Amino acid sequence: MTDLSQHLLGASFQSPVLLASGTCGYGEEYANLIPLDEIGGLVTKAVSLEPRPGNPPHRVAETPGGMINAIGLQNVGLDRFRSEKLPWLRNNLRAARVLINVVGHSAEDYGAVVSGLDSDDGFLGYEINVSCPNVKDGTLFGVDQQALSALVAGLRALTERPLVVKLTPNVPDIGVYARICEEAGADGLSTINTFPGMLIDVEGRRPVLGNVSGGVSGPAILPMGVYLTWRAAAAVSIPVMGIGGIRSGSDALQYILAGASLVQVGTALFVDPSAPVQVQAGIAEYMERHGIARVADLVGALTIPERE
Amino acid sequence: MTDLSQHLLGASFQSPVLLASGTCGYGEEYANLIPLDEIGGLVTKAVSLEPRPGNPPHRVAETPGGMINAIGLQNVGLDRFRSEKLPWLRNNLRAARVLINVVGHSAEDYGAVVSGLDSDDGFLGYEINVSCPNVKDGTLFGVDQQALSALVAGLRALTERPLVVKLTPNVPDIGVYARICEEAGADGLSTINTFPGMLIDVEGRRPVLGNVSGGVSGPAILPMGVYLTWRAAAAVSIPVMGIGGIRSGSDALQYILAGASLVQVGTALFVDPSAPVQVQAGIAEYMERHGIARVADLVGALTIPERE
Amino acid sequence: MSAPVRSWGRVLETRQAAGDTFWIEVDCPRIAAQARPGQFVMLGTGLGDVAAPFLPRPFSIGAREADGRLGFLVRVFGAGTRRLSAVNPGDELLILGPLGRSFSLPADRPIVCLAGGVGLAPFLFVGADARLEKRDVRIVYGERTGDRVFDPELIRRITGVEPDLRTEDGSLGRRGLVIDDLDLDDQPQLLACGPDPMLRACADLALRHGLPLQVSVEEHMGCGVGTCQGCVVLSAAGEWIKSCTEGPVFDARELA
Amino acid sequence: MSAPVRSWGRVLETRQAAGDTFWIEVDCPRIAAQARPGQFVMLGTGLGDVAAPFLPRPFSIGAREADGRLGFLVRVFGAGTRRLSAVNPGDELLILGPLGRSFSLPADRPIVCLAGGVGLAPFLFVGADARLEKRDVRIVYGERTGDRVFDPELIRRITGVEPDLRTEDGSLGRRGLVIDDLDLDDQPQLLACGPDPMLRACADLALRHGLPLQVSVEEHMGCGVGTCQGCVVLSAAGEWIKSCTEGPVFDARELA
Ligand SMILES: Cc1cc2nc3c(=O)[nH]c(=O)nc-3n(C[C@H](O)[C@H](O)[C@H](O)COP(=O)(O)OP(=O)(O)OC[C@H]3O[C@@H](n4cnc5c(N)ncnc54)[C@H](O)[C@@H]3O)c2cc1C
Ligand SMILES: Cc1cc2nc3c(=O)[nH]c(=O)nc-3n(C[C@H](O)[C@H](O)[C@H](O)COP(=O)(O)OP(=O)(O)OC[C@H]3O[C@@H](n4cnc5c(N)ncnc54)[C@H](O)[C@@H]3O)c2cc1C
Ligand SMILES: Cc1cc2nc3c(=O)[nH]c(=O)nc-3n(C[C@H](O)[C@H](O)[C@H](O)COP(=O)(O)O)c2cc1C
Ligand SMILES: Cc1cc2nc3c(=O)[nH]c(=O)nc-3n(C[C@H](O)[C@H](O)[C@H](O)COP(=O)(O)O)c2cc1C
Ligand code: FES
Ligand code: FES
Repeated sequence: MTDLSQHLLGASFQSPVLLASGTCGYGEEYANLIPLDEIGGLVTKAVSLEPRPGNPPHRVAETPGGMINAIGLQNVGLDRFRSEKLPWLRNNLRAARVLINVVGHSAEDYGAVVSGLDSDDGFLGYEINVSCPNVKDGTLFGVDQQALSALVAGLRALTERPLVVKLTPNVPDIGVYARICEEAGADGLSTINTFPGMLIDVEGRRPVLGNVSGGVSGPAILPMGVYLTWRAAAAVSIPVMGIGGIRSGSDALQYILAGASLVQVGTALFVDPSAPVQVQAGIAEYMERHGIARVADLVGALTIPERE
Repeated sequence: MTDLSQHLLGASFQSPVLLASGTCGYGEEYANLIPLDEIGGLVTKAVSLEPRPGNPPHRVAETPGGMINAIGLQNVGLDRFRSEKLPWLRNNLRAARVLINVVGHSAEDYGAVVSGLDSDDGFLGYEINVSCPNVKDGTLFGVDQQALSALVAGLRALTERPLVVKLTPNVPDIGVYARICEEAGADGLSTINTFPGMLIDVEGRRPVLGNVSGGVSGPAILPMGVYLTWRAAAAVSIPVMGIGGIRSGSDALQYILAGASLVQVGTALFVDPSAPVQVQAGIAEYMERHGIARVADLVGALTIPERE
Repeated sequence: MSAPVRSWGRVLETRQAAGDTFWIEVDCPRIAAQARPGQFVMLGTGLGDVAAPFLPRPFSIGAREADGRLGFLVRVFGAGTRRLSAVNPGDELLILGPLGRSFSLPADRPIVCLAGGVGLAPFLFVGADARLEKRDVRIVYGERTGDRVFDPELIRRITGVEPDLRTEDGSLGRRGLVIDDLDLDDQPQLLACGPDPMLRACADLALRHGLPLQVSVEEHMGCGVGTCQGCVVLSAAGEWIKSCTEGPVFDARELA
Repeated sequence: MSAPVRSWGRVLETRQAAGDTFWIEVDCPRIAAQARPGQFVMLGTGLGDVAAPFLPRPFSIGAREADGRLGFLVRVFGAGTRRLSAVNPGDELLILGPLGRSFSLPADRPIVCLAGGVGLAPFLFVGADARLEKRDVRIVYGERTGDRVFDPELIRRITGVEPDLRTEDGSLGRRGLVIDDLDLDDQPQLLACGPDPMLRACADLALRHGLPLQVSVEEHMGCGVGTCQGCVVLSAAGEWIKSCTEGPVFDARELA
């Protein structure tokens, strides 16, 4: 039997496959369809200090090879997350690791969510979302180097739990932002969030999405995600989670070979809830066929040809 | 009969549909397959001061809903472009407008190409490529605000011909770069070039492309292109050409409604050389059906819903 | 609510039921076993390729047979429904369902279904089920033009009910809308499914006559199971609520 | 060179010719009229959807019939060839061709085709044409294993030539490679198509025996017509040259 486990962020993951934030709710909704406790883990829908109402519909639509969404981080807010959502995760997941995706309008907001959660049980750490393109201030921290550094350093002081920062693809050099997070004390990175995009209803001459623009995800962004993961992983020594368009073991292996220690499956869940199990099986099949004992042996194991 | 013509950059375009740089060579290669003189025009493959050898293969591959390329701006260089390529364009295109895509390692390089061409006949103006992700210094000017401003101002001083700047999608706020170009004297903008991406041959554990990374184009990037065109067009009053994933009249109309005065068709040519004619026909059909007299009436004609 | 199942289903039969509308029967016993009228499924082609429908599309369950067969009414709207409508017997579709809340049918009232366009789909199932239970059920079905009308013979075959047909151009059935000239004296339970303006007109009608109304709404969906928050509609309380799990069937008074 | 044509072609017949290999006949008279052995086409599904092959794929012309029919050998390699291999009679494919340079066959030498794997495809056309012109043509055809061997009966039917078959595992034909145990005493013109290492071995063989060799190369392609510079191979002079217009057939001495 191939060993799919990975050890990082001070914990062991039984497989490198997690579910991406915003695509698996708070776990419970998929409990009948996905054997959640048999995969690596999941990242919750973003949690903010106050509940957020989200954007008007339409909130999702298909794009060529992918989808666009502008949910607007609709969520129940910190208090109800703690009282209604976290208990389910605590009580139902034994082996799968839980990261809580955190958003805020200000550094104080982020801090309040982390502080508010930190003494609870039922999760491993945080994924700090500085890269949501669907709310007005969503990528503020993600593109402003000073603000990002201060945000991460501030959160670092508030928690001993693993702190993973989810980066935006929307910058000239993601390596710079990766290093800023590492230096400010982040334990890991997630690459990438969605790309800003827009669809127009040509007949109605209006945007398809209620929020006008949204974030593009799915297979369409796979090559961008692999590239940005490769660049981010090369820039830092903390682990990176690869995200974007993964729907097979081979897609996941592209990220892993590019330097990702874990991967997250998002949009593919909507197409087929068995996607994470298929991705896991695909990785295992590959490892068996190539006689590879541990996932860690594949992380970053890409041969870059010499150039004259 | 619907009138597809557009008047801008001091010239009239018989249709808003052009062929995108790098996907139609120097025109001649497609002469038997595309009625070049019946479309809006074309943008040549990049021309640099010296010939460039380009990147090792593989140079192209398919990605989900699109393709990735790392040609490396292989081109014959200024002198042979003038002696071998430009004459064909001059002699064969009467109604279609020609823009010459220009690249350089330095501002001097760009300047030398523009000066070297300026007194020739057979083309309307320049598309300044500051956004190629497939060569080492390709996006240097595209992401550095000072360098971009100086480059455009420098070229402005060298030519009276229309100067269009082709922007990179790879920045937090494309509007900033759009305004810099306008202020430095650009006559128009092209949005967008390809997105940096990477594909990995999982079995061989090496990059698919000889250049390791490349630029992603095709339908996969359509929603990003529409968004960035909308943002760029909103930031400036010079005309914008919309580019990215266009393969139908309806795709082109998304760009036009978002604010593009012209559009360019790239990757779709490889799928079907009749793409530009199909796009043109699709726009005409729409205009007839909606009783719209001129393309200009559709440019930016998007209704953005009010938000409480 | 029952637990939704993910299952590949083999297409058994397809037939064109109007110019742009197809009736597709799929073998899917695990979902059929649980289905209730008003529920829907997400119908897709799986992860194999990225052609539309890349995301699965929501479809009302139009029929459920004892042999495990499900029937869907698929009208071509865009690229996704064009591909789905072109499936052939033997093809496999990926199906997630049954999803959402079903109609709740009070025992003491006759049922009047107000169907606009593809809004007919759930009422085929309602009609068939109600007839099985020997209930009084009427299907009032409207289309803009006659060429869009779902084959009335097929409606009769599926439901055993004779549809009260209306077209706006009068080319088939009575000229007019589904809310015109209704006999509501027996204080029926109204059910409505169709375009938004029609649902609003139905709500007015129900209000005027003091009749209970349940509506089935349509909104773009991502997951279909309540995780993505993609499918919201505005509640009477002014909140965005998920139509995939709170709906698609709502009491008309719950919505804004 | 003739001017390439863009044309939809109707699939007339498909048959499985080996485990993962299909023979597909398409009606495409405008391209067939011009085709010469060694040329290729770009085969795709058009702009309608984005499933692989979104970009068309290059295929050697495997046969050309007087009635306007083209034959292609399609081996499943990845997602694009999987979809292409699964077409059915009646389906339409978008075809761009004929493309590239053909083999040039000197009148004064017999012809020996060295075919590795799908490299067989162009030699079906070469063989059929050479037989028509009553020329002496031999087809040496190698595969790794027997289950991959393209139906020899079909090769005979298409070309009228009895292939000299080799497999590395010896399960069909002679055990060994296409360059093993060849009778080259009649100073033939060598033609080769197959994987890179095989082409290099053929070049060595030609050099050793002082025989002329033309090779057909495979490189990823974008446009197929010389505009994109996507398909380059290294020339003997150390330059990247386009295999779609300068090739795919090269004199072996032109390449690095
Ligand atoms: C609960 C429910 C039940 C439905 N039942 C039926 C039915 O039985 N028969 C039938 O023909 N149609 C039904 N529809 C509508 C059907 O889902 C849409 O026509 C279909 O999604 C359109 O997809 P498309 O790719 O053809 O259109 P496109 O416009 O090309 O689709 C683009 C995007 O918009 C979304 N979209 C567009 N229109 C709708 C819509 N009306 N509802 C949801 N998403 C939409 C698609 O999911 C996709 O993401 C139902 C919708 C819902 C929500
Ligand atoms: C001139 C020429 C003639 C050919 N003739 C035949 C033939 O007669 N029969 C046959 O079965 N095959 C032939 N091939 C190879 C065939 O084109 C590839 O097997 C096919 O492109 C693979 O596509 P895929 O989607 O299945 O593979 P994938 O690996 O999934 O394709 C991914 C990408 O790589 C490219 N690619 C991968 N392998 C090749 C390759 N060998 N050549 C070109 N592009 C490649 C594809 O175009 C695509 O962009 C020929 C190739 C060339 C260049
Ligand atoms: C409907 C939807 C909602 C999302 N919500 C969040 C979110 O709340 N927080 C976050 O960090 N990312 C969010 N994302 C981004 C995903 O976590 C992921 O980064 C992105 O979708 C790319 O991965 P994919 O292509 O596998 O979907 C969301 C994505 C989708 C499609
Ligand atoms: C093979 C290839 C070569 C390209 N070469 C150039 C180039 O030389 N200069 C340039 O500005 N853009 C170049 N581009 C980018 C295109 O002009 C266009 O901006 C991009 O492909 C997006 O449009 P599309 O999706 O319609 O292809 C190239 C694109 C491709 C696919
Ligand atoms: S469709 Fe995802 S929550 Fe309703
Ligand atoms: S494939 Fe485009 S130049 Fe050869």
